[in-house]
Amino acid sequence: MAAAKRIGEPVLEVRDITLSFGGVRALLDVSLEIRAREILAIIGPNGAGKTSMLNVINGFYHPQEGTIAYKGRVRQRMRPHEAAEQGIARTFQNVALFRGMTTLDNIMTGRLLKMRRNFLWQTIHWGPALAEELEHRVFAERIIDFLEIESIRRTPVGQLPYGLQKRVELGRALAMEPELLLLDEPMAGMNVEEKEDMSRFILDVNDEFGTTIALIEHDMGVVMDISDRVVVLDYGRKIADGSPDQVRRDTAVIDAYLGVAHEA
Amino acid sequence: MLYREAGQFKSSYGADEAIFPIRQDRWLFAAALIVAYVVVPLIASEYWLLSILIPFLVFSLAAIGLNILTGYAGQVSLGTGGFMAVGAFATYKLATSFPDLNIVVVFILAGLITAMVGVLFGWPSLRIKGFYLAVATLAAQFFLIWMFNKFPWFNNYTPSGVISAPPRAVFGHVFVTGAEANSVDKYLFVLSAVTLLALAAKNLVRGRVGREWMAIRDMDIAAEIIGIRPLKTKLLAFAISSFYCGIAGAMWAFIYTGGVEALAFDIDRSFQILFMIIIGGLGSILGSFLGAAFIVLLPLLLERTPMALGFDVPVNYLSNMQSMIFGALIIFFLIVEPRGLARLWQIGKEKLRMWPFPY
Amino acid sequence: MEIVAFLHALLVEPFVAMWQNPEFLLEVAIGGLLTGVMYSLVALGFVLIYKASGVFNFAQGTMVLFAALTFVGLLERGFPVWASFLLTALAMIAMAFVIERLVLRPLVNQDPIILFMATIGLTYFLEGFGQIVWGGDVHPLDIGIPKSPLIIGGVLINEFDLVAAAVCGVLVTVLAVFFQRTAIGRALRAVADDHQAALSVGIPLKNIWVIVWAVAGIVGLVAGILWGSNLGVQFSISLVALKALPVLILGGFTSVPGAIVGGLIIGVGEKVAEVFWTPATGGAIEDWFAYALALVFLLIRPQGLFGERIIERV
Amino acid sequence: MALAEMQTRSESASAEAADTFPKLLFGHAVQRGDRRAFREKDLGIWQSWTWAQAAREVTAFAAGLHALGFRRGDKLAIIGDNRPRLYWAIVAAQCLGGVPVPVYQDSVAAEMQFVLDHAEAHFAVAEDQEQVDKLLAVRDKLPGLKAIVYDEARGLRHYAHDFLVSYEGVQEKGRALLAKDPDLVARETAQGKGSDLAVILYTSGTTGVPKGVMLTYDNVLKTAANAVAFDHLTEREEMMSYLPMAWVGDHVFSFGQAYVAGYCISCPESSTTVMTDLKELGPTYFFAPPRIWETILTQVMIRIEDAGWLKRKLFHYFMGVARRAGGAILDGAPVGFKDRLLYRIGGWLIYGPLKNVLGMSRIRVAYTAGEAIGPDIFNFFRSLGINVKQLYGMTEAAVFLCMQPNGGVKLDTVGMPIKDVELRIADNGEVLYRSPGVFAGYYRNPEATAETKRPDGWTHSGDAGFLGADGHLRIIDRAKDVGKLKDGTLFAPKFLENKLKFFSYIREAVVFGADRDDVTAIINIDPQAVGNWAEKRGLASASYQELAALDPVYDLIAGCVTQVNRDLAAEPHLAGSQIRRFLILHKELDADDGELTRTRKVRRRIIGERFKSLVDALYSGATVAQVETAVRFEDGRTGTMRATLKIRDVEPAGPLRKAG
Repeated sequence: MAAAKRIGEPVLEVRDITLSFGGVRALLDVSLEIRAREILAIIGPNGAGKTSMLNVINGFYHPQEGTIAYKGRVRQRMRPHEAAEQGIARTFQNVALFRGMTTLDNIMTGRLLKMRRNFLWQTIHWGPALAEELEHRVFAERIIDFLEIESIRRTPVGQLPYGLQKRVELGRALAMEPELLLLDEPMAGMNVEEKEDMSRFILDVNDEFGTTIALIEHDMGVVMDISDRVVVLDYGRKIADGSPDQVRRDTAVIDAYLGVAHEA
Repeated sequence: MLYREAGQFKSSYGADEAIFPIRQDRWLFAAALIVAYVVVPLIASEYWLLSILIPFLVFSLAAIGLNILTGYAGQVSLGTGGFMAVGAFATYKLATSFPDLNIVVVFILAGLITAMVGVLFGWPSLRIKGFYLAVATLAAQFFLIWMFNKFPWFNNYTPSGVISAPPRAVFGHVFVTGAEANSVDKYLFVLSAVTLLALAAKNLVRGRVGREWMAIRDMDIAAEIIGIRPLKTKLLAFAISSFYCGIAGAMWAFIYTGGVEALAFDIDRSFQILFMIIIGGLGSILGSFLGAAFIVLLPLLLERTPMALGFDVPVNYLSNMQSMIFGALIIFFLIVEPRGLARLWQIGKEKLRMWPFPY
Repeated sequence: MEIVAFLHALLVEPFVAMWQNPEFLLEVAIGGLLTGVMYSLVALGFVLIYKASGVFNFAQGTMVLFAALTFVGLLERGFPVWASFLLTALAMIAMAFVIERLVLRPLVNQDPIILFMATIGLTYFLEGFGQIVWGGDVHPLDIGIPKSPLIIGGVLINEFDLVAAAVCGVLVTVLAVFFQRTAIGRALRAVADDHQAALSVGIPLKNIWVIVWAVAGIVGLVAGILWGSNLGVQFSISLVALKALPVLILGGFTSVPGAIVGGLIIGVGEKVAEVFWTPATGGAIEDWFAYALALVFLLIRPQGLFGERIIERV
Repeated sequence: MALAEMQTRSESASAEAADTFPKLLFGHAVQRGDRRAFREKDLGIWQSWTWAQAAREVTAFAAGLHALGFRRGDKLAIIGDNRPRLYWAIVAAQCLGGVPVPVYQDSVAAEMQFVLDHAEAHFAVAEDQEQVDKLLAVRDKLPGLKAIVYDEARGLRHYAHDFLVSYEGVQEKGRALLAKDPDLVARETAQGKGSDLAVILYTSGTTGVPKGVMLTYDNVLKTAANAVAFDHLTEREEMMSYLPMAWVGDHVFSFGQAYVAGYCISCPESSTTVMTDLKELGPTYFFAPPRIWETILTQVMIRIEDAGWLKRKLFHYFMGVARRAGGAILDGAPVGFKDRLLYRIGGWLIYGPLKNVLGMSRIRVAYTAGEAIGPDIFNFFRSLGINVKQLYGMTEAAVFLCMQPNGGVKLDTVGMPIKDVELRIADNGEVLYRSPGVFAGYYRNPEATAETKRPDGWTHSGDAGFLGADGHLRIIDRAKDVGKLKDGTLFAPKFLENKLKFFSYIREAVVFGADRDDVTAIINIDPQAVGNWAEKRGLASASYQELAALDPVYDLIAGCVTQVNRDLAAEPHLAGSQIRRFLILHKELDADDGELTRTRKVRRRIIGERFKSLVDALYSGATVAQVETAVRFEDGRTGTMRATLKIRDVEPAGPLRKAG
C-alpha cells in the first residue's frame, strides 16, 4: 500500500572500524553506511558485535581504528550527549528508562535538549519558562497519542510491563526528533501482538517523520518485513550487506546462522 | 474520602501541571498557609517560636537543599554541615564588613558564595560516584570546619571563635537578627524565606532542570544518551543545593541561635540533615519538611517522656538512652517505609482519593 | 608579602625540614605506622562487610569502641585477658546475629543508601548501649604490651608499634588464609563477586552476612585493644571510623590489600603532614588531610589503588 | 436558578422554532455562541469548541462536501468512535439536505459493505486508518462510493488514492468555495424543513439483516424536545458521548437532545480510557444500557472485595442502610430519622466517595434502556442517590415512548407515556403506539415498513407488555418470542433470560422451550465475576472454557437457576415454565460470530441452530453433550472449537401445575 519512499544519500558512514576491549575483539574493520530515510537492520548471532556497533555510532565506545563520518563530517572522539545534540537517538537492548519517573516525564526528558530557559526562569515556573514547558508538553502528548499510551501517561515506568516500557523508551527517543534513530532489539521479549504494534510504529515513524532508522533485531520475520537493507555481522566482521532478499540467499549468512550458533 | 474530583477536569496544560491539581489539595494548602502566617504568630509561645518552629523551618530549608542534591540528583553528600558553615560565616563577614547592606541581600550573597564553594567541592562528582563521592564530600565537611576554626579572620579575631549576629532589620524597625529582634518577626521572616525558596525548589524539580537531575540519578548512561551533560547537571545540583544549605546555615547562626562557632556545623549536623531527607523521603520537597519536623520533635519527645512518666533518670544515662532509642527508631523507620514519610503521606492520599476502593 | 611568607611556609619549609633531618622524618613516619595499622584494621572491617553484603557499614568505628569497651569492662570485672577476649569475641558474634536478623534481613534489596543510613542508626544505638552498659568515662587498658622505646639504626622506635604491626600482620595473614583456603572464605568471595551466582551455588546469604559481620567485629576488637592500650578506651575511638573512610577511597571499597596499604599510607602521610606542616597551617590538619590526600589520589586514579577499571556495558 | 432555567427553557423553546439540526446549530451559534458545545479529551486535556466555532467548522465541512459533489438527498456514511468532527459531519450533511448514515465502528468489512451498499452512500467519513482499510477492503464491491474522508491522517500518508481526502482537506476546499459563495451553506440550510429525512439508522435487528430506519427532523426533534422538557434539561448539562454513534441511543442523547437543550457533549480520549475520562468529566446527565450499569457494579464489588476488612464492613453496612432508605429518600418518600441520619453518615463515608470515584457525583438524571435491568443493579445505583430511571423506546419511535418521572420510579415498569405519545395493547399483548417520533419507514424495505406501520395508524413495537393500573407500562418480552410449551403453558424466554442475567455471575442466557415439554437453558457465565469467585476459593482455570467446566461453578449457577424457579413459581401464569436443565457454554457468545447483535442482544434462533447438538442433548436427557463450533478470531482467521459440556438438572420449585 505504501508508495515507494525516497532513500537518499548516506547520512552516516562507518569506515574500517576496529574496537576491542583489552584482548577481546568486538569489531574488526567493519565498514557500513546508513542512508537517509532508510530502515537498516543489523543482524547476526549473539556476540557478533551488533550492540558494540551502535555504541560506537552514538559515541559510547571509542574505536581504536577507523573513522565515522556523520552527515559528511568525520568526527573525533565524541561523547554520547554530543551525538544526541547532533540528532542521534537510541534505545537499549535492556530498557534504559528513568524508572523513578512517569511515562510522561520520561518522554519529556527527550525534549530537554530543545528547552532553552535557564534555571532562574525555571524557579518561577511562569512566563516564558511555563510557556516553553507547555509547548513541549504538547509535543510529548503528540508522541503519547502516536504510540497509543494515553492510559499510562501518569504511571511510573517502573510499574509498566516490559512491552510498554519498550514503547515508552521509543517515545523518549522520538521526543528528541532525531534524524538518526538507533534501536537495539526493539522487540526483544515481546509477544506476537506487541511485535506487530512495534513494527507498525517503526514503519510509521519512518513514514511520518522520514526518520532514518538503524535497528538490531533477532526476529528474522520482522527484519525481512520492515527493513529496506540488512547488514549481517558475525564474530565482529561484516559478512553481508544488501536487500533482505539478497541477504536471505547469501551463503555466508546461512552458514553463520545454520552453522554452529556461537553463543555469548 | 474527602476528595470530590469528579468534574474537576483539566482543559489546559497549565491547570494540568499545577502543583495542586486537585481543588481539595489547594484548600488544604491554603489552610496550612493561613495557620502558619496568621494563627501561629497569634497563639504560639516564645518557646515554640524560638526553640521549635524556627529551627524546624531552618532545618527544612537545609533538608530541601540536601534533597535537591541527594534525593533528586542522586549525589550523596555528607558535607551539608560544612556548606551551612560557609553560609553562616559568609553572612557574618558580609554583615560586619558592609553594615548598611540589607540583611536579605546579605543572606542571598552568602547563599551565592556557598553555591560557589559547593561547585568547587562538587567537581570530583564527575570522576567518582556513589559512596566514593559521599566520602569525598566529607573532605569538604572537615576542611571547611577546620578552616573556620583555624583562621580567626573568619570570626573577626574574636577570642571565643564565636560569631554573634549584629542587629539588622529587613526594613524600617523590623529587626530579625540581634538582641532587639522579636521572635514573631524572626519567625515570619524565616517562614517567608522558606516558603519562597521551597516554592522555587518545587518549580525547579518539576521542570526541565528537575528532570535532568532525576535522569542522571535514575540512569546516568541513558541520561547522557538523550543529551544531558553530566558535569554541568551535577554541578548545577551542587550549586543550588549549596545555595539552600548556605542560607539555612546563615539563618541558623543569625536568626535561630544568634551566635555560633564553627563546631555547630560539624559532621553530626550533616548526618542530622541526611536523616531528615531519608526519613522524610528522598526526592520530595514535602518530605524535607516532614523529615525536619520528625528530627526536631523526636529528641524533644525522648527528653520529655521520661519526665512526663515521672521517672527521673541520671542525665548521662538519659542521653545514652536517647541515642539508643533514636538509633533504633531510625532503623525501625527505614524498615517500615524506606521511601520515607512523604511516601506514607502519598499512600494515605491515594487511599483517600480511591476510597472506598483499595486501588 | 604575607601571602608569600605563607606560601613559603607551606611549600618550602616543610621539605627543607625533612631534608635536614631524615632520621626524624623516618621516626615520624614510623610513628604514623601505628595509627596506620589502626586505620587498616578498621578499613578492613569495612571492606569485609562491603564485599560480602554491599553494606557501607558506618558503624564499624562504633563496633571497635563497643568491642573495646566490652573487653575492658570484662577485665575490670576481674576476667583474665584470654577469657575477656573470648567472651568479647562471642559478644561480637552474637551482635552479628542480632544485626543480621533485625537490621539487614528486613532491609535486604533496599538501596545502598538506605542500608548506609541504617548503619548510622546502628552507630547511635551501639554508642548509647555500650556506654550504658560499661559507663562512658575513659578506661585505661594495659594487657602488658611492652612500650619501652628502642633505638634501631639511629631511629627511635616504640616497641608498641612493632607489636602492633606484628599483630596486624598476623591478623591479615590469618584472614588471607581464611579467605583463600576455607570453604566459607570461598563462599564469601563468591558472594562478593555475584550475589545471584552465590545463591545459585546454594550459599545461604544470611549466614554469609552473619559471618562477615562477626569477623569484622573481631577485627574491630583487635583494633580496639591496640588503640585502647595506647590511649585508653574512650568514646573518641569510634571517631577512628571517620579516618578509615579516606583509606577506603584510597584502597577501594572491595580490596583487602587496598585497605591495609591505604591505611598505612594515610597513617604515615597524616603524621608527617601534622608534624611538618603545623607551623604553616597552625596544626589540627589531620582532620582533613587524609581526605585531601585520598581525593587528590582519586582524581588521578579513579579506580583506587588496586581496583581495575570497569567497562560500562549497555 | 429557577429564573435561569425558565430563560434557557424559553430559549430552547425558541430553538424548537428551528425545525432542523442545521438551523438549531446556527441558532445556538447566535444565542449561546461562546458556550462550550463539544469537548474531546485529546493530547491529555479536554479540548473544547464553542457553538460558534462548531458552526464555523460545520459550515466549512459542509461547503467542502458540496465541492466534492455531495448533493441534496445524498447519503453520507459516518464510521468511527465518538468524535466531535464526526458529529459535525452529521450536521454538515444535513446542511446540504443530505442524509447521514452512522455505521457501527466495530462492524467487520462485510457488514459495512452491506450498510453502505443498501443505503446507497456515495460518500463516507471514516475516523482513521483502521476504518479506511475496512472500506478499501470492500471498495470494489461498492462502485457507488465516490469519496472517503478521513479524520486521522496517521498511517494514511502513503495511501495513493485520489478518492481519499483528509477532513482538513475537505474543509479547505469548503473555505475556498465559501470565499466565492459565502452564503452557500446558509442557502442550502434554509431549504431544509422538519418533514425532511434527517438520518438513517441501521438497527442491527435481533433477526436477519439490518433495517435502515428513516427518521425525519420532526421525529427526532419533537421527541427529543418532549424528553428534554420531561427532565428539565438545560444548556448546563454535562454529557459524555461514548456509545456507538450508529445507535439511536447515542444519536438522541448526545445529538438530538444536546441540540435541543444546547448542552455540551464530551468525547472520551480513547475506548481504553472511558472510565477514567468519565471520572474526570463527572457528567450531570448520563445514559447507559443495562450491561454497562452491570459492568460498573461488578467492578465495584470486585474492587471492594479486595479492600481491607474495615472498609468492607463499612461498605456492606452502609449499603444495607442505603437499600433500606436510599431509594425512598431519592423519591422524596418519608424515611425515619435514624435512617436519615445513618444515610447522611453513609453519604459522607461511602456513597459520596464511591460516586466520586465512579465519576457519578454530579449526575442529576441518568437513564437505562434497551432491555430489562437487574433489580440489584438498578437498586444499587438508586440507593446511592444516583437518579437512574428507565425508559421505553425504540429506533422506530426516535426512542422516547415511556419514561419514568422523578418519584415515579419502579423497577418492573418502563414508565408512562410521555407528551404526545399514545399507547394501545393489542389482543396478542403487543404494544402499539402513536407518537411524533414514529419513523418515516425502513429505507428500501416497504414490506417491513408495512408490517410495522399499519394502515390503522398504529405502529407495532414488537414487544409484549401491559399497562398497569398506575398507568405505567410493563414489558414482558418480544411479542413474537412469547410462545407456549407443548402443554400450552405460557413461555416468555426473554423474561426468563433476564431473570437469569440479573445474577452478576450470569453474563448471557438463552432459554428454549417453545413447543417442547419443558424449559432448558444455555448459560454464559460472567468470566470476571465468576473468575473472582473461583479465585477466592482457590479454583484454578486458565481460560473461559476451563472456568465454565468447573463443577463448583455449575453448582453456583444451579443455585441461581433454582432461585429463578422459585420466583417463577410465585407467578401463576409462568410457574409452569420453570427451568429444568441447563449447561454452561464453553465459549462466550460473540457479536463477531453473529450470536449477539452489535448491541449485544442474543440471537436465539441463530444460537439454536449453531448449537443444535447441545439443544438436542438438553432434551435427550443425556448428561454430557458434544459440540464443535466455528469461531472467528480478532484477526479474521477462523477455526473450530471442540468441547464436551456437562448438563445439569435442576429441581423445579413449588407446586408444578401442569395442565393436562
